[in-house]
Amino acid sequence: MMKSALRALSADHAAAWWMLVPALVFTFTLAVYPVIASFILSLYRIILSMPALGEPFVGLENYAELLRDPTARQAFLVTAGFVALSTTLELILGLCIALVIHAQFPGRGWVRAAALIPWVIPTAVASQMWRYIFNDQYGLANLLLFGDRVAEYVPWFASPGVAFLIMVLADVWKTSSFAALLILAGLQLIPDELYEAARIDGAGLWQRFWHITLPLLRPALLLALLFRTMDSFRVFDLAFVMTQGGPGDATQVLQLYGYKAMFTEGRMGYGSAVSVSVFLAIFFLSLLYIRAIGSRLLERNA
Amino acid sequence: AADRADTSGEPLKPVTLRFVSWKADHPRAWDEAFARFADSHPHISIVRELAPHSSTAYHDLLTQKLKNRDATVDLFFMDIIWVPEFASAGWALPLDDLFSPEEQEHFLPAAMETGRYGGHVYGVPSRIDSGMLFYRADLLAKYGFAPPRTWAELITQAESITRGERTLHPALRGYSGQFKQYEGLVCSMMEFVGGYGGHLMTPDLRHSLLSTPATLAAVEFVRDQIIGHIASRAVLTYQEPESVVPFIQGNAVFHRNWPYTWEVANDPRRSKIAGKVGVVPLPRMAADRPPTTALGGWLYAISPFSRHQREAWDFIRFISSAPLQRHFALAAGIAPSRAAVLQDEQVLEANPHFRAQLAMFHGATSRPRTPLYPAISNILQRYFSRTLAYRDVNLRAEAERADAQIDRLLEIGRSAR
Amino acid sequence: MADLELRAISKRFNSHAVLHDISLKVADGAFTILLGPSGCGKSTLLRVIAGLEPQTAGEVLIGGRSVDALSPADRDIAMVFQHYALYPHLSVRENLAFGLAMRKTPRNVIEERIAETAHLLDISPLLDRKPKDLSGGQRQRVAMGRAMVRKPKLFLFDEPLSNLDAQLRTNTRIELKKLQQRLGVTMIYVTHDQVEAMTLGDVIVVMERGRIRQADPPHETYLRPADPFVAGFIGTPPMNLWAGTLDRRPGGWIFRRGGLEVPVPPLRTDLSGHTDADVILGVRPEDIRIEPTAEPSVRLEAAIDVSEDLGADQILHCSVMDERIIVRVSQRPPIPAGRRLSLSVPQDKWHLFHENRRLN
Amino acid sequence: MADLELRAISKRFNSHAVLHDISLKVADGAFTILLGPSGCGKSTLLRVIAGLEPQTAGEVLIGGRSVDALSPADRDIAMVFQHYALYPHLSVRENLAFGLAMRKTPRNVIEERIAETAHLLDISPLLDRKPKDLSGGQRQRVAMGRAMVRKPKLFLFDEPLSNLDAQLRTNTRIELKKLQQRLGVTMIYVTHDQVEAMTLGDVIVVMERGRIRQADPPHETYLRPADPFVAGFIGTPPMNLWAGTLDRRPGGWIFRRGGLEVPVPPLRTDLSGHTDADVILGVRPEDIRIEPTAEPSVRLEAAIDVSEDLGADQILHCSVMDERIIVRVSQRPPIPAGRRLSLSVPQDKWHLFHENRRLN
Amino acid sequence: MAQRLLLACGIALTVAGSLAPFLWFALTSFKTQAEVEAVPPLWWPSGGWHFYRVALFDHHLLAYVANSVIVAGSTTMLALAIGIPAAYVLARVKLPGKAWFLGGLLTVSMFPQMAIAGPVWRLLADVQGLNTHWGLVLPYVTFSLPIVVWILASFFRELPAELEEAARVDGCTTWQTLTKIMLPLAAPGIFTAAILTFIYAWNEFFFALLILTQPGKQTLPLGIALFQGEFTIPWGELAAASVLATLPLVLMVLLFQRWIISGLSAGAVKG
Ligand SMILES: Nc1ncnc2c1ncn2[C@@H]1O[C@H](COP(=O)(O)OP(=O)(O)OP(=O)(O)O)[C@@H](O)[C@H]1O
Ligand SMILES: Nc1ncnc2c1ncn2[C@@H]1O[C@H](COP(=O)(O)OP(=O)(O)OP(=O)(O)O)[C@@H](O)[C@H]1O
Ligand SMILES: [Mg+2]
Ligand SMILES: [Mg+2]
Repeated sequence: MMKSALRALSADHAAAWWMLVPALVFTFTLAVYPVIASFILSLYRIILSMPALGEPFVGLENYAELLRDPTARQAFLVTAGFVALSTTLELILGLCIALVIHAQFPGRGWVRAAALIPWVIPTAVASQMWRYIFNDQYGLANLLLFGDRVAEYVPWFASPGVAFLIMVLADVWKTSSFAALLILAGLQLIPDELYEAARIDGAGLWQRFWHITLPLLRPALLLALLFRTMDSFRVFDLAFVMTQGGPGDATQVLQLYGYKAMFTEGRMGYGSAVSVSVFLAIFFLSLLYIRAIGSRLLERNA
Repeated sequence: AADRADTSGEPLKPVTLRFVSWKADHPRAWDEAFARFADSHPHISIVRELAPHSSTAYHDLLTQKLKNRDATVDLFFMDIIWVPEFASAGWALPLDDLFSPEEQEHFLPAAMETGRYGGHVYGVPSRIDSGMLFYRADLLAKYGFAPPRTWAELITQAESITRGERTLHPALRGYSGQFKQYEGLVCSMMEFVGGYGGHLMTPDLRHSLLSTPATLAAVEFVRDQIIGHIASRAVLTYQEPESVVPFIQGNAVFHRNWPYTWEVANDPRRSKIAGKVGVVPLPRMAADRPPTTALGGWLYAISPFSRHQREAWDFIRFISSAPLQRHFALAAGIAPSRAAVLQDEQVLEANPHFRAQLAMFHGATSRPRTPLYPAISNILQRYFSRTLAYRDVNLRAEAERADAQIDRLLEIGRSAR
Repeated sequence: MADLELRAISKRFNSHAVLHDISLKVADGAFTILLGPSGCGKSTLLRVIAGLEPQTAGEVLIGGRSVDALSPADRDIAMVFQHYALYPHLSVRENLAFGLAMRKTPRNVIEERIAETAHLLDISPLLDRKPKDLSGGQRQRVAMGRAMVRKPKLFLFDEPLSNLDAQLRTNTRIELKKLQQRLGVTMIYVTHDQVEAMTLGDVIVVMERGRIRQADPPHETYLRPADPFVAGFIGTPPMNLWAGTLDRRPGGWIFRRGGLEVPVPPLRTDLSGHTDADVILGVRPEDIRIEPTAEPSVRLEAAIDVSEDLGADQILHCSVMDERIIVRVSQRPPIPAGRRLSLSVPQDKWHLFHENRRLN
Repeated sequence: MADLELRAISKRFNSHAVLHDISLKVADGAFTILLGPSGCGKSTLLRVIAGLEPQTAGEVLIGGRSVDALSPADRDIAMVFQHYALYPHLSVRENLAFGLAMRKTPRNVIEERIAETAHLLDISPLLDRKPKDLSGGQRQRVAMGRAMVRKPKLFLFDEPLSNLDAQLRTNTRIELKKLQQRLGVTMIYVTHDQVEAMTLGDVIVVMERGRIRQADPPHETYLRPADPFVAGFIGTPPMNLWAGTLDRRPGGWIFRRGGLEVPVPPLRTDLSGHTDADVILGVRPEDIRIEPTAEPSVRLEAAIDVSEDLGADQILHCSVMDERIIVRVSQRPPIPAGRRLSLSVPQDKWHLFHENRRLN
Repeated sequence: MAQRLLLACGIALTVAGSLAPFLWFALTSFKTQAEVEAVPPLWWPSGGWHFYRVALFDHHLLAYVANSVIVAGSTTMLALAIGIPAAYVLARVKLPGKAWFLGGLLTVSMFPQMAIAGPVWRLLADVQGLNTHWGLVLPYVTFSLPIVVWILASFFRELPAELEEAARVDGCTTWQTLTKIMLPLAAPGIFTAAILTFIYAWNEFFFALLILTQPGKQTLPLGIALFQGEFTIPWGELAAASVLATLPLVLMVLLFQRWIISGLSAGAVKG
């Protein structure tokens, strides 16, 4: 009896599995397998322009190379700096935007739409746009700062620090609204009753923000933080279009470095080692993410 | 076209060739060339695939196709600097069987040399190309200067002209060139290194020479005398398209660029200085040193994975023939790689600067010719860009570090069985 | 402690009028219930009193002074919310301290007050827990504590018991009543639960669609509902209400509906002009007897359509000359459906309404 | 139509056991109520019967045949859900047709059945509306219609009335009862509303924590609860229950708790060995009289602590020698708190339990 | 009062900060060549539609647009076709190991493109997928699946379980329940997921750069990143092309702002 009941049920389970199969196939062939393949590639020395070298197995030598390579170190520092700076700014700005578009006012829909627009603009477009705005001769930035005092115009991208900051600015401009969306969702979960209770308790605007909004927004902020961290680790388009990594490697981010190693220099093994390292960095961050927030999500889904 | 196919007797199978090139500088001249080819070879149609202008982006795209043994690429423009890499990787067809020695003799030997590697010929030179110095003939005349022969002269001239024009023309700078972190930076810097008599690498390609005095001096010179002095710091962000703008806008006295700039600078629709432009070989570091310039240029090459290598060769023969080179010289100002065409009276009359160019071309130095060049170039770009952009880096330490990186790469390259 | 006065309060949300001309006096120390169907404006009125929502017109006075210009914090009130609105990220102690801290009360006073309140409400052992680790009843008490710790003039409650289960609700209700009696504070209490209203309130304010229908002590509201709405709203099962006309007969007034004629009790109002007037006659199911009574009463012959046995009581759904009437009896063994009965309704148990006013 | 039999059904979710060894027979055409506190497993049991949830052990038989291997669709049952679960994107007609269409019933048969059902439930005018355009009561009827249109053997209801307001709930309850009597179908009905349970069911199955505590007709359940849980669960206010010990006295058995001694009624069970046994004594609040009665009864002297006036009834919270006792009376004017009363409880109204079993 | 002032400032800054940079770029697209290269720059354009004509006809922008539409459109369709059943199962059916699957999927969305670029490229080369639109669609689908599944799963989870049980009692299989009952009800969620996928595919750069080397096949972001003039950087044309590339998305945001916001918040926080 029990067996047949189980069978009726497992027929359903079988159907369910079949419905997962396409997604599984995609995920495995185009995400999981490639990562594994990348790892395997990273254990070989493969230089496409020199087939005469063969493809010797070199173990972890590519990784040792990576650790020795000052450029790789620089790329890692640039990326880490970029991640830290851009996510911090995005979170702060995103919180401000979220607070604004959470408020009730006529025309809120339009303001929300306006806030979303940077997020939908293709990064390639945004990169060109910022490159133009910070152009040394006919850029808006110079116009705003110096008007027609042409001789004072600043070649922004020529200074390594400034070029890096422009890349951060472009990213902050483009993705703060995404952070704002996540934070907005968090804001919407805070019941109005709490604010009313606080008002009756005598808390002013700032106190309500500090004592109610901020602590209760923590999960949403954490979520936004980790989403953004992981996404900004993958920065590529901005550097590729705006600076190609220069000047002096100031905007040389990991993905661009890996891309160059693999596709410009044809060093497949070494490039794979770079990409596996980026992957591992992000993977550990995402573990952190799952621990911090995901466990709660997973419980709900279990 | 159909009747011609008939008259040729035996009908030829129609073939489509895919030709990877950059977006043409002079579309009309090229369209005309293709039209002529279509007339004489009705069975071959050419599909042009336009790749990015930037040499690096073009390289990445093309090598991706070739790595993939993409049979849809039949022939392509090959930067002279890729020859060792493509030859070693097997991405360019050796042309020895097709390109007879007699025919090779019609080309300038130095140009032919750019297409050779390891005893084989891989490309047919389409033009001669090397860095040149363009200048504002009107301004030099106004201040009574002759075109500079040395960098010291150039700097003095630039300084006095910009000083003199300051009130009238505050945006005027002395010099514009290419110093962004990209392939062109290696060319630009190599010209200065050569000027000091230095080299990027030992001739046997075993060691990098960035920390030799000549090379260090070149970097110091550019850092201290050019960028931020006669040139705006903006040159650190310039590739060719950006660097030409201040010049044709009338905001730079001197400009280093490739020969095609002559056309742009003299096009009144684009340029505010049309007709006021002069061109000379790049200055020397000292009067007693030879002039140096970076060797550039593009070769026609055939993909070993093409199924229509014969037809591709037919096209190359046609497009690099004397009449066509004449056509390009006259219609587009492209300096011919055939000695005879370059000396053609009519050609020289239309392009007086070809003389200077030929002179330059013979003294031009090639960038290191190794299959590992893309990787080495990236290291060189980083090194030069860092040392130019950060004024306070320890130059020698950076140079030694880059040397070590390059040597390590070269060592790996030698580990071939 | 203070009395509260509302003077002609109106409230509209955009064009949607929610409160109409509400006037009410609440004596110092009184326990006042706002009762009414969902959406009638109870919460809105409470929020106007609290200052969380500005009124469109009218005036709110607490302790005799107008508070319209004061923020909620300055009105010296406390509010207990339906879902308690405890700060989830703060411990019970911090929840209690919050309002005092915001008012810059000295640390030691805060400690003292918390201890006192916690003792009173028996939540001392819970002080270091977070709200999520409390049961429903405990949360409710913490919410009360948060209100009490500030010793405000006026307590406002918005359905504070509606999230508790039946048992707990009964207990808390009784405790709340005791507490109020002991502290002698003024409380305004919103509910739509009749039992709470009847048992807790000194005064029940029955509201409907933004208007006050009756404001009287509970027993008065039950015994002498002011209009048919209140009559039908208070009591389970609800009062039997029949629409009909009034007729003058030699012996007095008669209510008539179809074939049914009922002599009505002496009226307070002079009905001289009301012959043929449309009136509503009502009688509570529990006021109908199935045994003959000694009192002067009206007799009705009825047939039982459905008989529902609730254990302690029985609900008889009967018809009297095509009119439906519900009767509540406590009878064992239960009377089965189908039986005919002779119902008697004591004269003084009839309720008669005309144009929304009580006639008797 | 068919009878239903459950044989030793158990259900666990992972390691959490929700149903323990449930056995039950439901006669053909019977209206059976599953009643119990929230979380006791009522819905789970219903879903096991429907086949929506496989049981961990045991067997379900419908019409004498095991249906364990059958999918919900093949068990020939219909289910009415708490929130009705009408397909919101389909019209009422399509909602009714859906189940039949899934079974490939011919078009004309479907039409016929829909017309018939709609007529029966008086929803014909609604057939082309979407669920969102229906009132709560109408939705409820459509949900019933969707169940009936397939003419299944067995109807399963999961708290179908809990989303209606009080008035509508009473009406629908009565209609439902009539409908079941007319169609003579077998129904299993989950509720935690006592009134529904008492009035609708032929049999009430009282559940607690995954076990059946009693399965009897309603009046039996009310009059003779099988154990203290059922005794306390059925009836509002709940039965007064005192834990104490049993003692033999010359005149018979005595219940003793603290200073309180109550002579208990004749027992059905032989109590020879039970001297000093721990027992529970119960009496319903409505069974306690405040006037002397003629029947043989126990008298208790009580003081009123709190007196709650509900209008029709009064709930007196009293103490009898430190023990609390709740009394329900219908008395006008209400008796105020503080008064002393002499309570009398008829001998046969006592309930006595020992180790979860009824003694009398 | 202070609060209202603060809000007004916030609104002004949000709108200005979001729109101003792009508006400047848009203004540029209406300038003449001389105005574009003017130093100092000019505020007001007088060039009309010239750059748009050049961008559209000389730079074959329409071909890029067509490619982007094809790629983004097919990505959206395929991601939904695959994501919907998966999301449904993950939201509704009790399966052992489901939590792991969801967690894994989420991790995939975090993969750096670089980490899989090489092998994906080789894989596509092996199946002749380079320089084809479908070759690009495959990785796009992979990368948009997580967000699609995540959003839809949270949508499905919000739908009452009773409905499905009603459908099962009425005789539906899992598949029929999905198609006949759940899909029509989840339409808003599907719509949100579709918009987000479309935006992602429309904007993606890395894989497009990697996979599409043939200009006739390239998508808009690539066209814009590799935009080139004859000798100088054609800022006017570039601006015009950028405006054209962005316009569809801007329209989408204006029209569907509500869905995007609710969908993202549902997917993200309620998860
Ligand atoms: N902020 C608001 N904007 C617009 N209308 C509102 C607002 N708050 C309440 N209303 C409307 O005012 C009316 C009264 O609402 P209120 O909350 O006071 O009712 P209530 O009596 O408390 O009902 P309940 O018993 O359901 O809580 C309702 O019709 C409601 O829709
Ligand atoms: N799918 C499930 N997984 C795990 N536990 C469950 C599941 N469904 C029900 N339970 C648990 O089984 C117990 C009984 O649940 P059930 O829904 O049957 O109660 P119920 O008697 O219907 O309660 P209510 O009156 O609140 O509807 C509860 O403790 C519940 O938490
Ligand atoms: Mg309310
Ligand atoms: Mg249930």
